[in-house]
Parts: sequence; structure tokens; C-alpha cells
Amino acid sequence: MPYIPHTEAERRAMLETIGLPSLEALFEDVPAQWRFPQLNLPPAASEMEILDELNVLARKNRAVGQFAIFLGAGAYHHFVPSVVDHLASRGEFATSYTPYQPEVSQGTLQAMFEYQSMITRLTGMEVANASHYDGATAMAEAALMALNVARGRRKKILISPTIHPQYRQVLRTYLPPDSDLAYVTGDEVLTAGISDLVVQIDQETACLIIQNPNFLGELEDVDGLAEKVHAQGALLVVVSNPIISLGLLKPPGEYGADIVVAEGQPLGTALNCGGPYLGIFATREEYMRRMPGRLVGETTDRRGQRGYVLTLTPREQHIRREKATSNICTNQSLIALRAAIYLAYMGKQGLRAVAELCYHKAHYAAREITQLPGFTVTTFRPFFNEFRVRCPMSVSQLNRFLLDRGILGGYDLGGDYPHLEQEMLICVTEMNTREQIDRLIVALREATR
Amino acid sequence: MPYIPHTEAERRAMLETIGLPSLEALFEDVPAQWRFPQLNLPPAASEMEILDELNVLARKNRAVGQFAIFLGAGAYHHFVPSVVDHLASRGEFATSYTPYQPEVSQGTLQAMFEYQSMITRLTGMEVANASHYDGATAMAEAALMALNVARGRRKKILISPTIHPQYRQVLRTYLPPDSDLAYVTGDEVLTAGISDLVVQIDQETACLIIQNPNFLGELEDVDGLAEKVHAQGALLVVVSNPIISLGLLKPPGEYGADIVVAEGQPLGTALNCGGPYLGIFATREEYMRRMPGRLVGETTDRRGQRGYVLTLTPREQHIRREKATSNICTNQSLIALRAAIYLAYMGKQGLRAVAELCYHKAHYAAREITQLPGFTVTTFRPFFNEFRVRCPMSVSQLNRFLLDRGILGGYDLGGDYPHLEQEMLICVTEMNTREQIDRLIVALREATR
Amino acid sequence: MSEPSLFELSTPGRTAFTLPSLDVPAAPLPEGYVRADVPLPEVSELELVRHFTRLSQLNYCIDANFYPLGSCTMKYNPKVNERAASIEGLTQVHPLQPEETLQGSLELMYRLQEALKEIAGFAGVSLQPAAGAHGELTGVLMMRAYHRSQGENQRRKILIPDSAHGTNPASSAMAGLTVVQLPSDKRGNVDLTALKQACDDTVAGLMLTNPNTLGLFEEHVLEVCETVHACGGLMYGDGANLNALLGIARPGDLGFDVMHFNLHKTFSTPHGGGGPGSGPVGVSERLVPFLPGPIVVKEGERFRLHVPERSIGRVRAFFGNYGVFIRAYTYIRMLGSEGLRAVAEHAVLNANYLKALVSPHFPVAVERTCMHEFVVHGDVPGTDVRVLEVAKRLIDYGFHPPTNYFPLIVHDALMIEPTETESKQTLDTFARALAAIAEEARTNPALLHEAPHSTPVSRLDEVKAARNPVLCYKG
Amino acid sequence: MSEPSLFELSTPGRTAFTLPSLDVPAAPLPEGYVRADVPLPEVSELELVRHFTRLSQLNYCIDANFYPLGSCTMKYNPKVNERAASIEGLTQVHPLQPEETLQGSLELMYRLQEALKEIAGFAGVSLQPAAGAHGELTGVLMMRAYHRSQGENQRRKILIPDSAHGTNPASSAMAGLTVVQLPSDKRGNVDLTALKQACDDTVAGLMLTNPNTLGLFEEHVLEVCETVHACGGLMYGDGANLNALLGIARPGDLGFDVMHFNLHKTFSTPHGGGGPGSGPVGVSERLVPFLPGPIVVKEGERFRLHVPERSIGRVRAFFGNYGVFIRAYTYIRMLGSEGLRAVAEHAVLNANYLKALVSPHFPVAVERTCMHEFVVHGDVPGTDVRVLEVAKRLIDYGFHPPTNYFPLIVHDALMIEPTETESKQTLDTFARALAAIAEEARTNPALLHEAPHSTPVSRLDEVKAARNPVLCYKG
Ligand SMILES: Cc1ncc(COP(=O)(O)O)c(C=O)c1O
Ligand SMILES: Cc1ncc(COP(=O)(O)O)c(C=O)c1O
Repeated sequence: MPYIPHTEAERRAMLETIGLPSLEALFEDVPAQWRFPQLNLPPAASEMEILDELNVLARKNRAVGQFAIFLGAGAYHHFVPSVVDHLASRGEFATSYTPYQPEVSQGTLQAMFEYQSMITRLTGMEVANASHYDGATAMAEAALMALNVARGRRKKILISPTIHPQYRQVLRTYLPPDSDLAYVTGDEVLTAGISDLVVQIDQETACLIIQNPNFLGELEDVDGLAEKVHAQGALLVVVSNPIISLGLLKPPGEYGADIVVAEGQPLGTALNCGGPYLGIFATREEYMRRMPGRLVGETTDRRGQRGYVLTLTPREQHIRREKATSNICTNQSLIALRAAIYLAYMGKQGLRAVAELCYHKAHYAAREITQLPGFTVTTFRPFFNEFRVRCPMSVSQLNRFLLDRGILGGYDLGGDYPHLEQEMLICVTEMNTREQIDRLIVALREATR
Repeated sequence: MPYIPHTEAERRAMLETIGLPSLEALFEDVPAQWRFPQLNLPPAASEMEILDELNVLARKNRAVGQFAIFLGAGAYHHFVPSVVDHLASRGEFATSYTPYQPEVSQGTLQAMFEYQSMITRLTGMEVANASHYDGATAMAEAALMALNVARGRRKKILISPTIHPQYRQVLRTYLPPDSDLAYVTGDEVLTAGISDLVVQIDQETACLIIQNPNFLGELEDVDGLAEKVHAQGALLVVVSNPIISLGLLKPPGEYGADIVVAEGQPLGTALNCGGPYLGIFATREEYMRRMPGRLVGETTDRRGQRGYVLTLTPREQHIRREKATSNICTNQSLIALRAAIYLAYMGKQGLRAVAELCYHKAHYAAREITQLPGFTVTTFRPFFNEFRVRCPMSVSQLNRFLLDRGILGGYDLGGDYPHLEQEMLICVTEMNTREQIDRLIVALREATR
Repeated sequence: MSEPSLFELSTPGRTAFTLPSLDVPAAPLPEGYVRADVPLPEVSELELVRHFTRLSQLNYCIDANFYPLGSCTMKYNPKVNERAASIEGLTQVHPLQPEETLQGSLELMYRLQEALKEIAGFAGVSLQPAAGAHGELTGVLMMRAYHRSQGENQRRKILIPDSAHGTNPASSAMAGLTVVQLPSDKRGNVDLTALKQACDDTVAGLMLTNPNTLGLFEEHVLEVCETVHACGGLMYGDGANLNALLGIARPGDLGFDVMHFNLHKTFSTPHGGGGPGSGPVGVSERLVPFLPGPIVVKEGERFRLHVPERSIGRVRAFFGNYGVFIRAYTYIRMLGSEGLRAVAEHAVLNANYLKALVSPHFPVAVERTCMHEFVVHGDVPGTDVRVLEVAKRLIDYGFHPPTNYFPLIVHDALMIEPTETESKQTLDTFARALAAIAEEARTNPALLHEAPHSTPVSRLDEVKAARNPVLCYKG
Repeated sequence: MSEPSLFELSTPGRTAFTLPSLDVPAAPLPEGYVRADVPLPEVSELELVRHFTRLSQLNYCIDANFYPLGSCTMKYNPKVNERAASIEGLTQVHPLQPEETLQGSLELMYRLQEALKEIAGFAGVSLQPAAGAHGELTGVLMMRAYHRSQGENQRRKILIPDSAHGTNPASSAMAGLTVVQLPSDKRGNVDLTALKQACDDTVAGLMLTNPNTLGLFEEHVLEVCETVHACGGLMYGDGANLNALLGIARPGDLGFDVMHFNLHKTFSTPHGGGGPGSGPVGVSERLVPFLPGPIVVKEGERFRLHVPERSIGRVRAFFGNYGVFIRAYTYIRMLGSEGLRAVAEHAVLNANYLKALVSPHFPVAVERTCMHEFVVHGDVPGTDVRVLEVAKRLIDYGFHPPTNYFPLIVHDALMIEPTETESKQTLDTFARALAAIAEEARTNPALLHEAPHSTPVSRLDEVKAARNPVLCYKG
């Protein structure tokens, strides 16, 4: 049997030590009528066979390498440098667990400490945790933290409609309509802008959550926003997607955010059909004891050497149980490690460079599309690498046309934003060559003929 | 510049320490007229670009995953278990070099010691070295060793015509016609069998080299052969290809071989278009000081602990220079490591199992082909997993036909063996499913319609 | 030698990255939006590789060490799973691609859903939750939604045994429920009397870990389920310990209404130094409409995403930790039904065998045939040695310490889960080490108080770390 | 803890492998040919992974340690090369496939041939040789074949400087040539007078390593070439040290007729604990017809295998160490011509800088501007400390020792090649360690005699290993 080392002789010897006659005898506590069900599963495969089977499945997909891809909307096709897989796949990182025993986990601990350090620098914040499940759950936990900071005295979670629709859905799952904890509002009017939200901030408001660049790609006008939020005693939560934008743009810490969350997938992790991804979570020092998630701190050992440990654990479920700041236990550590490797590899200059490539290529694409008859770029504010295009036909129809030409078109905004019917969210990254963009332009022109 | 860490400030500081004004000044010894040539190479690529470029090249190949493959003839398509890549790609194995410093190389040394141990068991010999370049060069070195054992008193290298043609070519390159060291004979008559060779053994003969299973797939009749060779004071060298056959068949050590060489690629290394492969080399203890190549030996450290070192180095070029047993320095250590991992993974039962799969599937294919009108299986002796088929058309024509049907046909024997015109050497391994074999049969039948 | 921080290794102006040069005209940068710089480290590729390689070498891990961390199922992570999860056609796909270009991935998810249903006896599965605790939250939210749909919004109490993992009460609290703790009886079961007293029409349900965190199968599981059901509550199963039950019993058959799987535990995906995991939820018929969506359904030969009609909504973006799905699916396929049963049998065999070897030196909390793990008192009576010292000393013997101080109901708990992938020889060596340590505790306790001795750092000052938190590089 | 042998870990009946079941009727096994059994180890997959993972952890390596092994060019091995060399379409191909199904691989080999020709100034390249020494043998065989073709079969002498690597004379002897050793002059160059005396019509050629093994550029290289050519001999270049010359000078331009490349050194492919390497040979016009075949030629848009008309024949089966070609090609493409020149410049910069730091403590063998490496006397005068002790002590500082006792013409040679991929900081730290060790040699020589102290094994008894060789597990 694969992975089970026991020989028949060993099994016998072990049962003898235990004093039982058979393996079956180990399970007498299991109700007899339900014991040993016959599972109806396909027969066991060898390595060779399962890899064949999976390769057959793989051929039923069309992988992004076969396309020019202009789809983003929360998951981004960036280059993953070769060092990332090489290092993150080392058994020492991959097959260890939560570093409860710091003496034999300094590798994970120091790497996480460095991840935290780089995330604070990237976001302009003071503390970052060691990861959340993904951007969406990180945002939901940010809302819970804001409620927690307000100690139950504020119940309004104000959200911008230009936050990723799936993130808003997750928040509403976490805080269902009959929740006693809070209520979520702000996105009922899908065209509401920041100024429309600002007037809704009141003494009931635990936090205002915005996404910047917002889901439609625009850079929000955040001048003075934090002041207005803070004036009402609320917190400003910023979803910093796509995270690569922080290579170029002012970080939320600079404009007064209290909590920053983001999807960390673009930092060294492949698209992977949506996961495992990385929830980034950062805040200010004053709130650190109310943060969810694991935190690694620096300390010294008995010989006075520097070392790292999990710290501020009284926030966590294994100590505080129902009073914990979050239920999170297993997190996305290995993906955070990938992000740490990615950020260190790109470094100060590289992250800027990749962000600029995204920016310039997206703007080139937008300029070219502007010149196409029938298409209008409807993003009027500054944007990073995603922008809206109004199309002369339905987006799904257009996307099918593009697909036949080896192009994976943009996100259909009409589903989430009925007023944006026939609008497509186009995403351009450093992976898109000029040739690909030009190919898109040609195809769009053809589509209208 | 990739991989070069220097900043401009560091370059300046370092030049200052050296006392030179510029990088150029480091090269004053280089003749001025040839200094700093302009190299005409394509502009530097980024990681992203080179991977794209290589993927374009890859698409110009047809990889074996796209075929049912029946081609062997010295390179074999076997399954490489996942553990092999996982372990052999660890930086500690891949980015170290020859273990001259045993205290910091016990990993490589012990792994090589275990490789040597498993090779001796597999071949039935007493000592094995830590690898040669490939099977062909290992055979050439075996001939040189036989000359060496005879201390120059014997110059005849007798070889069977059913040794892999490329191996015989390499041997002749090593020992060209005007060599003072030796002459190579035996394969002038391509139909010569073992008994024809035996009569040519004389007091001049340093060794007889045979391949078993031979290049045509047959198991040679080796009963009493070693005695006849030894009676004339010569050595018996056996090329044990395909090495997987030793999972099932009597090892050369059992029938009296003095030196066993083989191509180790089937033991955990992909086809790789021909390399890097693995030269296996094993012999008897009495000859160990005349062996080429590196040897790892067991010893103890100052605390009495077991440890491993390179040993019997006075055989080697770095000590003995022109008197060394071989010029080999860099060998194929990482491929030997792969073989060690493979052999340990397959283990006693697994190697037998994979050999049996090859055997039974090949015999199934042969039986099916026998029933095809127009095709004759012309291997009459017992065989392992390769056999000859006489075809009703030229092999190249047939192979083109098969290729169009997604089948990579067998090796065309007519090129090397004119008397085997229209004969194909078919190879079957555990990678060939019954469905593939049946597909081959159908295609062969169609080909004759 | 301790490894410097990335920031200490950094040199202004140094780079590692390569990127294509800009092949389009540059656009003006948006004024007022651009940051001054990104203060990230500046290292070369070699410095980077060396740094993380060296860091890795400071970890114990399953690939190098026995790692009997109770409740975590640290079994061997097959390497074929990693290879499977790096097949380009399966992984280089965007979650928002049109369904017709994603049929392979959808089919894989569908097959995994089906396999999990079959293995645990449920009517529906959603793969979305990212870890066990996330599955708990999902499950509890479904329970709430179910009661709401039944007009029983007053069911806001959840019963949780005192032996439960901390995530159970924490998840319940997050979902707005009030936690009522149930005592355990002497045999480690739920105290039935207490349960019956607690059951009324304010009860949303009971969260039961079975086998529980003592490694014991709930002897009255059917009665517990009946009791809870009788008062209108639902049975939540914490599936963290499913490794013991594969092919042995199906929680759905026993009466559980909802359960999370820990794919990273039971189905052996690497724990990654803390994650990612994956925590799909399985449910009985009546909860199917409430599953978080989308799930994958099959229509003819096509696979489609589908949101159940009364879905509680999404619990994360996209579909879940898909990369983990590939691994878990591969694992299930490699084992088949016989193999899965063998997994449970040998996990339980190993635990009972090790218990037999260890209990003469460290008494078992509850003496019964255990399932996949067992809990002993890890202190050494008559000495000042507590479980922490014993755990640290094990490191010197080359072992990762078992879980300690959990479950909370056992003083000096040492929770040992050997898993089925460990050999008798390893268990024997580990048991000998524990015996030797018990002896050392009596003859040379200082050895334990100063342990570990063989690690790059000695015992770390956790109090200092918490008093004066340094959570990022301040250099 | 020392790692047990695989054979010690073995348990009868244990297995790790999985294989499909037999899907065809079994054939009878051939009577009399079948062996009783294959006495291989019997371990589980986890035991196997743990064993080799632990073994790996006993190695120093470039990925974790500075590894300034002179003559070996232990530069950083880029990870993109490994990714390149695992692209399925490039690697899962059979060497005997029809050419039309192998165009991608042939094109890659063609491009590599062309790049090597351009980099070193040659008219032809064959990729076949598997390592440097194999390239030497190939080159010398070509020289012989050339002379034979000129009717000069009497040219059986080969001139080799006393500083040469051992493979030079060994390869020559294998090819049936007689080695004549040339002395070096005080500046590390070939002694011109001795050279002139040795040159006559029995000389096949001269094997010159340039930069030589002292790390010095041959100051009279043009004169040496002329002298050898004048007597009818050919110039063989040992290209092991090409890292110093990339974009700086092309051996073909300088007058070399044939040279081997060490792809694993200059073009940074991992050394794999001893190999594989790759040793292509480049040749001037007149030797092109003698190249070992097949080589790849381009015809229109197609690539074809071709055996040069007077080829010495194959030197190995198939095409050479193709997997190494992919890596080397990737490396060359990543750097381009400017990058390659920068490689050489910084390799030489690093060597001279480190020489400046080290020479106050360990005197340089020949004081000149060095190229990519330099040689010092590694003993400590006035003490009984020899270079071996210094080397071993470096291990305690976390460094792999440099090459020692080579070249043979320098007593207590310590041959240091830092390579261009190391940072100034690493060189500074290494130089400080050497200075500290020189000091320790005087104040506490026992520290050196007992070094290394920090390794899993202490110094090993090599005499015992050789006297009573144990070359395989005897357990
Ligand atoms: C019994 C039990 N329940 C729940 C959990 C939480 O699972 P996860 O860590 O995947 O969130 C754990 C994890 O350790 C556990 O042991
Ligand atoms: C100067 C010199 N020449 C030749 C060689 C032989 O090269 P290889 O080891 O690749 O066979 C070496 C290798 O160390 C060398 O340093």
C-alpha cells in the first residue's frame, strides 16, 4: 500500500504488543452497524497512471500560456521568477507546520518576520500579520477587527460599491443580515463614489472600506479622506488591489489608512485557478493587539542571540477560544513565503519596474482602444493597469470572438454592475507583449466589422 | 547585470583597493589587438523572455508524451518516480562539486557509496565506481582497463557485432587504427555470434566484449563463456543494456564477467535527447586499483564515527597525471544520485516488477505482431524487452506511417546492419499500455493494406 | 551562525530581477499618486537564494524528521502530489476564464467533491473554505441559515465539549453564536447528562470532534446525535481527525449534519510552515441548499459552476485552495478505497502501539484503545520537569515535539499522533527517547531545563517578545 | 547524528514503488536466465525521502555557502536554467527520434554551437564531449588525426606546462601521445627558451591553459602560438578558465586551434556533486573536418545532423550532455555580449580584490595582476600549520575551502576563485576569516589541527580508507 511502511510481520508484532488480535479489533468503539463501509471509489492508481489521468484533465483546460490574456479582476497573471518555486518547494519549508516550537522553526519564523517587515514597507503600515486565507477573507476580518476596536459600540460597516464584488459577498456572508454584530451598507447604489460614502460616515460607523485602485481600475481620490473618517471615530480600511500597484503608487499608510488588506497572489504565485492565494493584512501599531492572525516577533534566546517566536498569542483561538480576535489557525504561510521571496527578488527597483511596465502597457492599450471605432475607454480617472471599455456588443459575445483568436478577453462588468452593461474590464501586465496588445486591437477592430 | 551583485560604488571601492583605475586596466596582459572583441550575440533576455523562447523551441519538437513510443536502442522511456526530481534537485546535491573535502560533503559521499553498493548488487560484481560519462565511454574505458590489466602485453580487443553500434564507434575513436595501444576486431562480420568470437580469443586478447541482452534484444548464451575467455588469460567485459533487464535476469557477475558496464539512464533519468546519462562501471575486487573513475570508500573520523571519503586516488589524473588509469575528472555524479534514488525507491521488489512488466508487455507485442500478415518477428532467441521485426516495406517508410498515427516506431536496423534491411527493433517498456500496443498492431496492419 | 536579516544583507543599488524592456511608448505617470520609493531590500539573486536556503536549513520538517504533532496529522506528503500540482495545464488557469476553457479544472473539483461525499457519507460538498477553521465558520453559518429558514432564529447557543480545539468556540463566536461548554466524562466522552440538560430549543447544535482531541472515539456517538437532533439542533463534526475513520465509519452515516475536512491533514498535502490548508464542508441532505457557492455540477458531459439556491454566499473569492485540491485528489486516487481504509487502520495501529510503549513512562490521560493519536501526561512526577521540558528535550533526539498543553482538560498534555506513514522502527526509537528523557528528568533534570542543546538558537524569551513586540525589522 | 545506510534502514518486504498492474497476458519467463533476486534495499517512500534529505543536509553547496574552489568556477547557478532544463517539450525527447520531430532540440544545439563559436572565435564546434577532460581527449585525438592526414604520423609528442591540470597529461596519454613537461618561468608563463628547445617535427602540439592555473594570463601567448605553429604543431587550449576571457579575448583569435569549453564552469550549470559537466570542443578552420559527429547544421529553415567528412568519430553515444546545453544556452541568452564581458570583468575584479585582502596574510605565488583566480602559499611560516589545516579551519567559518595542493608547482598552494557572483561583503568576510586563521595558527594551532569542529564528522582517516578499501556496504 503506498505510503504505509508496515510489513505483515511488523503488523503482527505491533498487534501483539498492543494485545489485540487484529486490526479490526482496534475499532470496537465504532457502532457496528456503520463500521467498515464499502467506499465506492475508483481503483487505486499508480504514480504513472494518476499523472496520465491528470494530464488528460489538463488538456481539457486551456491554460493561459495558450492565450494573450487580458483578464484580471482580482487574480493577476504576473511572472513568477524561478527562484520562488526553487526555494519555496524545499521540504524544510513545505513539510513543516506552524512554528510553535521556535527552536526548530527559525527558518519559517525568520522568513515570516521578513514577510511582515516587507509588507509593512509596501503598504506603509506598522504591523502586518503572517497571512490570511485570501484578500476577500482578509477584508472581512478587517471589518470584524474594526467592530472589535469599537468594542461593539459601532455596528455600521460602510463599503464602497467599487470593492471587488466577491469581496463584498464574502463580507456579507460573514455578517449576514440577521447578525447582531453589525450591518453592511454603502454599496446599495452601485454608482456611489467616495464623496457619496463620506456623507454616510457617522458615530455608528465602525469603518469605511474602499478599494484602491478600485475594482474598475481607477485610482480613488483619497485626499483628506482619512481625516473625515477619523473625525467620526471610524477606521479607514483600504483594499490594496492589485497589490503590484504599490510598486508605483502611494501606499495606504501614507494617506491615513488604519487597516490595509490585499490579495497577495500577484507576489510570486501563479493563477492556480483561484487558490491558494494570500490574504495580506496590515495595520497600525496601536491596534496590534486587536489584529487577527499569527504574528512573528523578534526576541533573544538564553545566550542572547537574536531569534524569532510567535507572539501576542493571547489574541488567538488556541488561547482565548471564543474571545479570540479571529478563528484563524492554519493560514497561507507557504504563499506568504513565496511573496517574501518575490518581494526580495524584485527588491526596491524591481517592484517599481514591474509596476511601471504594467502601467505603461495598460495605458498603451487604452490609447490604442480609444482610437477604435465603436469602443470607448470609459475610465476617466487615472488608473493603474485595469480600465473599462464600452463595447459595441455584449461582452460575452466579444469574448467568444476573441477566444477563437487566442485572446482571453477582459472581465464582463455587466453582471455585477448592471449600469455597466457592455463594459469590459481590461487588465494588462508585464506578461503582455506589445505584439499581444496589437493583436487584441486588431481583433477588436475585426469584431466590429 | 543578472547574477553580478556589484554596485557602481562597490566597483570603485574595489578598484581602489586593488590600485587600478578601471576594469579595463585589469586586462593589460591581453594582447591589445585582440582585447575586448565585440561579440555578435542576440541581446540579453530576461527570464520571462528566455522561457518564452525555449517554449517556442519546445513546440518545434514532438515530445514522447505525444506518442505511443516503441523506440529504445540504447535510450529508454521508463517512468521516473516523483521522488527522484524532488530529491536530486535539492541545492545541496546539485550545487556542490566533487567531494574533495569530505567533512562538508558527507551527503554526496554517502549517496555515492550507496550508489556503488547498489550497482555491485545489481550487476553481481564486487566494486563499482562513482560513474562514467555514459554507457559508450564506460565501455571504451573498460577496454582501456583490460589493456592496463594486461600491462601492455595484450593488444587485441575483441568485440561482438551485436554491441550497440554507437558504442563500437566510440571504442574505435578512443583506439584509432594507428593506435599503438591496441586494435579492435571481431565485428567485421556483422553476423558473428558468440561462438564465432570465442574461437578468436587468443593470448593476444586483452578482453572480449559482449552486450547482453545484445543490441538486437536477444539474451546471449553465456554458459561457459567466461571460462573460455579466462582460459586464454583475457577478461570478459559485458555491456549490460538495457540495465533494467537486471531486475529479472542473471547478472553478469553470476556468469563470470570481469568488468560490467552499462547505460544507467533508465534508472531514474528522462530521455533528455541523449544526455546527461550515466556510465555504469563495475568490476572484481582484484582489479579495483586499475579501475578508472572515482571511488568512495568507508572509513572513520577522529572520533571513531563512520564516514566516507574519495579513495584509491593514486589511480586518478590529479595525482598520477599521464600514468593515471583514466583522464576522467568531472563525472555524472548527479545522474548517479538519481540512479541511487531510483534503485532505492524501486527496491528489491520494484525493480523486479518493472522488469517483468517490460518483459511481459514486449512478449505480448511480439506475439501479436507474429500474427500479422507481412511481419515476422525475427528474434528467435529469448529476449527481454526488445525484439526484431522484419517488415514488408522499408522501416523509414513504415515509421513515417506510424508517426502520422501518433506512434514512434522502432529503430531501423538496416543502417547499421545491412543484412537486417527492413528490420525494425521494437522496444516495449512499462510505459506502454496494452491500448498503445494494440494501437501499434492496428497501425501495422493498416500499413500493409 | 545566525542568519542576517534580508535588510542587513541589503546593499543600495543591488538587484536580482530581470524584466523585458518597455516595448511600448511610456505614458506620463499620474501626478500626485506616485510614491517616492518602495523601501524593499536590495540583494542579488545569489544572496537571496543563499538566505532562504540557509533559513530553510533551520527548520525541522517531515521530510527530515519524525513530526508527531498531535491533531495535525503530519504524515508523509507524497512527492507525486507536488508534481501533480505543477502540471501547467491544470494550474496556469485564471479562475474567471469562461467555463468552456476550464473543463479540466472543473472536472477535477467535481471528482473531488464526489470523492469527499463518498468518503464521509454526505449529500453535498463545497470546496470553498480555505482551512479547517474556515470550514467551521462556514458550517456554523449554514446551521444558522438553516434554523433561520425554519423560523427558528432563536437558536443561538452552540454546545462545545471542553476538549474541543480552540477554533470551535472561536468560529462559533465569529458567527454570532453563544458557546456553551460541555464537560467530558471519565472515559473522555461527552457527558451525556450534561448534554441532555443543555438541549433545548435555543440550541443551534453541537460541535463534536470525533475521534475527539484525546484521540478517543465517542462511545455514545449515536446517542449524542439523537439527543441533539431530538431538541432540533444540528450535529457539526470537526473533521480534523478524519484520518482515523477513512473506510472505518462515515460521519454522515453516524448522524452528523455538517463536517469540515482538513485536506491538508487527512489527505496529506504539505502544511507549508503553517498553511495553506483546505477545509471543504460536507453536509447532509437538508443543508445542501445552504452550501457556499459556487460548487461544480455535472450536466451531461459538461461541468458547470452553480450556486445552491439558499446558499449562505461565498466564504472566499473564487473556488478555494485549488492547488490543495489537486494534491488531495491525487492522494485519494493513489490509495483507492482499500488504501484509505489501510491508512486509518495503520494510523490507529501506530498510535496504539506507541501508546503501549510510552505509557509506562508517561501515563495516558484516559486508558482506552485510542484512535489515531493519544494524550499522556508529559510531566515527570517527583521532579520539577513539566511537559515543556520534555518536549524541548525531544528536539535533541532529532524529533519534532508532539503537541503540548492541549487538550486543555489534561494537565501537562502531550498529544502524540504518529500517523500511518511512520515505521515501527521510528516509533521504537521515539519511545526509547521518551523513556530516556523520563530517566534524565530524574537523574539530570538540568539537561531538560536547558534543552534543546543542539539547535541554532536555545530557548527563546517569549515574554520579552510579547512585552515589547518587535514585529518588523527596525534596523 | 550520523545517517544510517540505506541497507541498515531496509526491512524485508517493505516497498515504496507503485506501478500499474499487468494489463497483458503474462509470458513464461525464459528458463535458466532468471536471477534469484535483486538484493536492493527495501524502504518506504518516507524513509527514502528522509534519508536523502538528511544526506543532502550534510553538504556545503553554492546555494548555501561561499565555495571558492579554484579552477572550478563555482559561480551561482541560476534557477531559471533548471526551469529551462525541465521544459517537457525540450527534454522528453528520444535522441533517435526522426529529425523532423526533433527540430526544436536541434535548433537549440545549433544556436549553442554558434554562440560558442562566436564567444571563443572558432570556426566549428562539436557539443559531444561530456566534460572538460573528455573534450581534451577529443581535441588531442583530432590533433592526431590532423597530423595523420598531413602524413605526419610521427608527431607523437605533446608539450604540457608543469602548471597544467592533471587531466591534460592524462588525456594525452590516453590518446597515445608522449607527454613532455615544460617548465614555467618566474612570472608564471611558459618558459619560452624551453619551449623553443622542445619544438621539432615530432611535436603534435602544446596544451596551454590560459589564464593558467596560477590564474595568470600568458604574457607571451602570441609568441607561444607562433612558436608551436612554426614547428608544425597545433595549439590546444584548455578552456577551463574561459570565465576570465568572455568578451575580453577570443582564444581562436589568439591562435588556438582547438579548445574545450567547460559549460558547467563558464556557463554556470550546477556541478551536481561531481557532474554532469559538458566539454564541447571548438576548432579553427583546418580542424573542422575532424570534429566528432554528429554536429547540427542548418539547411534553409531545417536543422540536420551531420558527420564531418574526416570526423574522428563519435566520442560518446548520441549528442552529448544535452540537459547541460539547455542550461548553458539559457545562461548565454540571459547575459548577451555585454553581460558576458561583465562576467569576466567582475570575476577578475573579485579575484584581484580578494588577492589584495588575502596577500598580507598568505603570500601570493606570483605577484601580478591575476585573472579570475589566484594562488597563495597556504601554510603559515614559523608554525607547523600547512595549507590543509587552513583549509579545514575555513569550514568552521562556514566556507567551503579553496582548492589546495594544486597547482603542483606551488608549495602549499591555496587556489582561490571567487567568481563574479560573489559580493564584496562575502569577499571581505572571507578575507577576515583567513586573516583570523593566520592569527590562530600562531596563537592556537591546535584549533587548526583539530579543525573542522562544526561538522557532522571530524577529519576522516583517508589512509585507512585506502589501505583496507571498503567500497560497498558489507553489513
Ligand atoms: C481538532 C482541530 N479542529 C480544528 C482545527 C483547525 O483547522 P485549521 O488549522 O485547518 O484551520 C484543528 C487544527 O489544528 C484541529 O486540530
Ligand atoms: C584547468 C582544468 N583543466 C581541465 C579540467 C577538467 O575538466 P572536467 O572536470 O570538466 O573534466 C579541469 C577541471 O577541474 C581544470 O580545472
